[in-house]
Amino acid sequence: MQKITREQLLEKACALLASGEVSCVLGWGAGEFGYDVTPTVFKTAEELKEGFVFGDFCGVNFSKYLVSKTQKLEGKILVFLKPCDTYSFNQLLTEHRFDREKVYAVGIPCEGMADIAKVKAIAGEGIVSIEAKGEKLLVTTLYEDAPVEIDAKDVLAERCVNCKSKKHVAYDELLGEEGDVLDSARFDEVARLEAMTPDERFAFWQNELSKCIRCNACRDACPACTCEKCVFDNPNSGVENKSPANSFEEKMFHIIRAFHVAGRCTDCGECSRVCPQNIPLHLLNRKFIKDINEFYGEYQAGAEVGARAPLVNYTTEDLEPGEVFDRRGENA
Amino acid sequence: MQVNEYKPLIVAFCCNWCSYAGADLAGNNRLAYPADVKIIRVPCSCRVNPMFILRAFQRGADGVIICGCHPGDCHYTSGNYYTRRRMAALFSMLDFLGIERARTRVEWVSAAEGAKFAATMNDFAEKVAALGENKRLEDLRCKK
Amino acid sequence: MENNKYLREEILRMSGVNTSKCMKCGKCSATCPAYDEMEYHPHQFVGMVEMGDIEPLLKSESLYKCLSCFACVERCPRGVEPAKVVEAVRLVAVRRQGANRMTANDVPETIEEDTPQQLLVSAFRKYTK
Amino acid sequence: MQRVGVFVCWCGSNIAGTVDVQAVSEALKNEPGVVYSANYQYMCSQAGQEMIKAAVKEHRLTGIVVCSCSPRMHEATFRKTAAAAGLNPYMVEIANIREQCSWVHKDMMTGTEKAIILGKAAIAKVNLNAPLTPGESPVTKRALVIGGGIAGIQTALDIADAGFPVDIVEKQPTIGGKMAQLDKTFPTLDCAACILTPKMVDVAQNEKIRIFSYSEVTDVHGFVGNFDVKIKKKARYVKEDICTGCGACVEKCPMKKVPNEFNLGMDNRHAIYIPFAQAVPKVATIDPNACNMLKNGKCGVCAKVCAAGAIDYKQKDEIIEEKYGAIVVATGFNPISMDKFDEFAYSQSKDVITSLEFERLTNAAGPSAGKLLRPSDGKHPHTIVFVQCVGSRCAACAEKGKEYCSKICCMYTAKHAMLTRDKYPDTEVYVFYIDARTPGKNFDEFYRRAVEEYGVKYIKGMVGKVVPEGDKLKVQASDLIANKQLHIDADLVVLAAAIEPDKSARPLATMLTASMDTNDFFTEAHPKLRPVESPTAGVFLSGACQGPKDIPETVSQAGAAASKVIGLLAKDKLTGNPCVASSNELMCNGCSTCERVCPYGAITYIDKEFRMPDRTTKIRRVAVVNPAVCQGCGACTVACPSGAMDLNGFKNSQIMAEVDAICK
Amino acid sequence: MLKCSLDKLQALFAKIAENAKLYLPIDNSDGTASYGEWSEGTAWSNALNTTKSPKDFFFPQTEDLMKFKTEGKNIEVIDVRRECEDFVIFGVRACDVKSFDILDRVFLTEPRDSYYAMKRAHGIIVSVACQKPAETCFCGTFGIDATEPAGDVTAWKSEDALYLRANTEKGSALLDKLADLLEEGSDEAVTAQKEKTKKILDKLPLKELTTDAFGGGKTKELFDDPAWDALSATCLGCGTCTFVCPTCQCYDIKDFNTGNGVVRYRCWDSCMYSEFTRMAHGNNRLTQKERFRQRFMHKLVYFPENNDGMFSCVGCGRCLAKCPISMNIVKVMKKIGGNKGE
Repeated sequence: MQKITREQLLEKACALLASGEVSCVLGWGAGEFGYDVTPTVFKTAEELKEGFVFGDFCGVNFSKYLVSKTQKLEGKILVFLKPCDTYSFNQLLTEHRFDREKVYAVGIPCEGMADIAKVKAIAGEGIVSIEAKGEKLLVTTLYEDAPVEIDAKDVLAERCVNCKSKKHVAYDELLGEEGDVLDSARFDEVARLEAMTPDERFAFWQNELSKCIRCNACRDACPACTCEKCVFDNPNSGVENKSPANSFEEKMFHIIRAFHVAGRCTDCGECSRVCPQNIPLHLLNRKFIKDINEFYGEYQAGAEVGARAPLVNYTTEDLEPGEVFDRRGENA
Repeated sequence: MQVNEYKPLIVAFCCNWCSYAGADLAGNNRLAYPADVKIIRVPCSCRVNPMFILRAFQRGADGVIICGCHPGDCHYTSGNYYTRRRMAALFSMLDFLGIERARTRVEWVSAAEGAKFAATMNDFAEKVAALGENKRLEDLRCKK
Repeated sequence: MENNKYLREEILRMSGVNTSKCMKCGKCSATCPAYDEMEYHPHQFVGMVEMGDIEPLLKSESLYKCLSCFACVERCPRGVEPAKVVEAVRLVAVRRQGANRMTANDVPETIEEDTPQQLLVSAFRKYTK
Repeated sequence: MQRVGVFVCWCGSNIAGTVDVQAVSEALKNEPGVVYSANYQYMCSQAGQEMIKAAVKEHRLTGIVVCSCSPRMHEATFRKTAAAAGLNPYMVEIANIREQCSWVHKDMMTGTEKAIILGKAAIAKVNLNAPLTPGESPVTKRALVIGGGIAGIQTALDIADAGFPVDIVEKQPTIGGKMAQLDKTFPTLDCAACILTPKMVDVAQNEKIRIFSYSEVTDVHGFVGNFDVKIKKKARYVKEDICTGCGACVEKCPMKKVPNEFNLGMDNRHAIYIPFAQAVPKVATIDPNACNMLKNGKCGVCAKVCAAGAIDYKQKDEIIEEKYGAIVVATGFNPISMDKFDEFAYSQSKDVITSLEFERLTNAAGPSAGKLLRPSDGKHPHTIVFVQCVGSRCAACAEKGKEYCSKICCMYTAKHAMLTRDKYPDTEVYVFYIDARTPGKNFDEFYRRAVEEYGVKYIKGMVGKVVPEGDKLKVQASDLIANKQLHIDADLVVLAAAIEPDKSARPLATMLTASMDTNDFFTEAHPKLRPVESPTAGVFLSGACQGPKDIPETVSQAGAAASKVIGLLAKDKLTGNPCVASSNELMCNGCSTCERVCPYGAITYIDKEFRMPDRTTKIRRVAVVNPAVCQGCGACTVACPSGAMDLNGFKNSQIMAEVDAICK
Repeated sequence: MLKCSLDKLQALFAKIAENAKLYLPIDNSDGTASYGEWSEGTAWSNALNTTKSPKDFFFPQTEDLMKFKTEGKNIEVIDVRRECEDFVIFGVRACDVKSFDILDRVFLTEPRDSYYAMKRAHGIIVSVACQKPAETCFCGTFGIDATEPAGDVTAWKSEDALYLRANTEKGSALLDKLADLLEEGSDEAVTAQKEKTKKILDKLPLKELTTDAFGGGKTKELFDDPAWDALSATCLGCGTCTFVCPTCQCYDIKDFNTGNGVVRYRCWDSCMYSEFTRMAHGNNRLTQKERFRQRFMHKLVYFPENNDGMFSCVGCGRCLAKCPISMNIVKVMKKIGGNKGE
């Protein structure tokens, strides 16, 4: 498959701006070191030509921005959506979170985005710039004389290694070829944890969640967490809390957050990407997805607009909460 | 020195139409169950928010049980079906985090099942007692 | 009877059939093209396995009269799949005797001259598992 | 801060026997908000209630906690007491220290300790109580009945009888439904038309009843007592008020080869037609798909022959908007399609027919004028095979059949078999059955008569296949009792096809927000105690739309539904339960999650303009709960991720306060 | 200059830990590092910086202030302050050491924050000079010399030895206790080390970044800069930058009702949150743009205005590495004020 290039996107964006079809573009803005890409609102072709980038570090899921931007900005917004982003896009539409008419969605194929931590693990610290060359990344660092050549495949982010779909489920226009829904191994890690003893699982999560600093990045980046006011910010909700005073509050926050997005989470992986403490938060969401698939049949949030999520649905034959464990068998 | 017998604190959420009436019937028939089981009346089992369950554990409960009408008998036709899905998902998640399975339960108790209510509470209290104090979802600030 | 219980479970497990779903309508037998050749008919297989009365089936020639045409499976209104039960009982019989019912050498005598080769090949595939 | 009064009841020795009531009232005195605490022998007695009223006045109480028996027992009593003392009745909370404390614990210390904790929980809750006022809404005194079969007819008649106007909406050109197509009815064998058509005439003549035939409900809004309904009256190209039903147009219409749906396509009708002689309204209808004039503008014969001048080729669909207080669904059933049952050769042979077709064949007004003749060659059949449970109780394949029992087939098959043997004693009649299900008054006797007096051959077993061969139908079947495979050469095979809800029911249910089961039957509010009400307030169920039913059952359910409607329309105002959900629009995301779980359709959405903190305005979609429709289950409160949805009387904060108090 | 051979490092740690708790950066399994307590065998991380800054030691994320108990109508106030023991934070980088000066300005000027002061008095800081600065480092912009960190003791690590120099009395006291394991060392190795590091510092991509456009008195000039709109347009409003920042010091005070009494505690707050400094009349800063601007104006203008020109950023680069959308103070400094278009 031909990789999509910055120039193609730029051309598309400039054309749509010029024709008046859209009034601004939600795209990726250049950073200092090649990997620190910032989502940016571009209003003119000049701004685009100067600051717009596209490459292996454009992982940000723009869908969530549409909730606020369609309210604030005049005219139509051009947004570039990777396959995984389109699921979030649909889910937000299902929940009536933005006006579809105010968005011009361009689907772009995605071969997976890179994880800077993995790049650093190979190329070392002090990355000054990263350049894409075909399937390779050329990494220039402060400490190596020549750029280090890395295979882009080797530094794919976890969520991209386990990509669930290369198919766009929503767009006004698609650049490049359409992909397929993939058979991914995304539940393997959940299954590995399930196979542990409860004590091991407890130790695992106790350790992981104890790292949480409650910066709310996971919540604020999550396209499913678009509440006007989060229960954790609301003094009247009874669970408001600003910092994890102890291990109970760490768990409380993450259990409730995962529960609130259960059945709505499209598994885009933003939560884990943005976590400054590298907590594998996506595993909590995937646990719910895996359970829902196993208990109530396969369900992919965002696959279609208007779908009824499994937790707001039922059949008279559903399994009993007690049977959840009978079914899985007693491990340990 | 004699060690005080450990008694688990159990919060039971009972739906108004079936299980709360079932608990009343257990009373009418003088069917005993541990006094550490405390009942909170809710209109329907589907009123029970996961936040309430976590809150109970935070505040010192050792077990939480939710009782509702039998599937198909919900006063509101479908409330307990939602409960069933929500709690299946939630309990599975708590288990995933390594929290003991036996601390949470959903049981369907009709208004006619006073005996079942008492038996369920006895059994649940026993199972929770066997686990000992809730350590994995406790908030030390709330301990006396 | 202990043995039968074990046998019954084994047959149910092998076939993947839930015999208790049967409503005893007999549509399987009604549709069976080999009915007249059989001592025990499809619905009886289902019923007898459900009751654990399996020994007579194991001894019966009916096992080999079933053509595995799956008409009974197709027609059953309950999704019971009687042919799979017959197949499972047949497998138990074959395992018990430790060999197929016939050896390849027994076959030529029993066939008519104009039997198509295709039939022989598929019959072999079927009966020598 | 609340000023709470605590009243601990002894209930004679029922409570005081195992709970130290004095200690309880002492202990609760120091709880936050409590300004008065007392105990008394019988709180529910006149004297006890007076004591509460006096305390409310003296201590200016704003909230009351009664530690007594179950709230299911006396909550209403104490609410009335509070109201009498000038308090809002919802400022009362009950701590159940009898059923859930003194009666289940034997030890005084244990009982007392627990009673104190339960009391504390109730105090914690009442501290957060707010006065609640039940909403009131007016009732439109008019009912809508959707479906004009026997169920709809009976319901409409009964409602009209009580003096309330009723409209019937029927999608066919005439009312009458399936019953009009039947010949005789079991178990009395009286003729269907003889008992149905007088009722149809009653409907037509009843001043309180309007019939919208050839019409469909297209839109429903509103809630119990106040439904706004749109009805589409399809153009029938005949002016209903002018047409006399003389039939001259039908006679002269040159377009004669239109399959007659009333006779299930077994004969033909004209492009302009009156479905049957006793149709109500007896008005002609032009089939736009068949009429040459409407299709090509050529012909116009009917207009020429109509003396009344009722023909109007320019007629358009008309939308009628009307308000109703109650809606009765009576959409009925249809036999399922036999397309998937190839084994019975239904599509291969004209002589394999369904039971409803058999009804038409034996009906005097049917295609063969009541003579039982084979559809293929018009010969008299000598061997007839009836097959039961075709598609009923079929769990194998959802596309093919239905998992449920269609309930009526055993009886009508016995009727058919019996009538055949009665009229044509030379006919061999076989009935293949799985189980003969005949519970009902005089039902089993009826079936036994078919066997014993009329010599119908009932064979336990199923037909496996039917193969047309020459002019015969080769039937291969099981006789399970004789353990034989039977081969019968039959002249006619009659299939007792399963019945399913009418296809129009599903979209209607969506409009009504009435719930349905997986088979598209409407769900009742309670399977035992509220069998004719839908969970959606103001929507009632009549007839087979709720589940398979025979005529007696349908009529009795129709009457029951009517009485429920009358009960509703007799009220001038509806008082709601104030413990309903309400949405905090500042926090609401408008995500529709709550709407999806609401079993009553009580939640709607509006676009609302908000002033944002930065002084801009923003239009957002927010949920609005209709308190008249909400029943207060609370499903929405948990579904709502932002916590915008809360339940009055059982607020999140109240339940959590109880949890805190209990776990302290 | 004292010196300790690297193979005696664990012995050195053990010696320190005899008298005081010792905290140092430890490697995590995911390639990051964080401060943890030393116990036998715990290895000192080579990582340049920890994800969370060491401000936690003096200003923890949550800290109980006092407790109340109500009995009937009486309220009992319980002081939860306890005398704390000495502790050593080892391996603090120059930027983080500097951050303590900034925090001191906030917490130790009148009215003194007794909770902070208590811990600060007992904390002994052993800093270590940087050898492998990262691309995100820009401490030089704020006049910090990464090769010459402050602290009670400064350490340099060479191929084979750790060189130590006491800067304060607390530092000298610490080194005195370690005398058995230390020997005199020459400055040469340290000087060579510094030279080497300086060469890299000169190559840093953010080397040219200056604070010229900022500082006290610039409010009017910068407040309405049109660039704020675009910079803040996609800010998520999360607290990552503030929580990883070594100098952010805002906190909220909350009461938690335990059921047996009330705990009054403080916890980190973030000016990025919409609830921040909410008052009876509502919020002061109504949009994310205003909140975003506040954070950077505070670090670059308001703080220096009130603190003799001291900026409240130390150029540690944590926010550059951790912001979910890679928006950070460097991008702000380049767009706002005089640095535009650089």
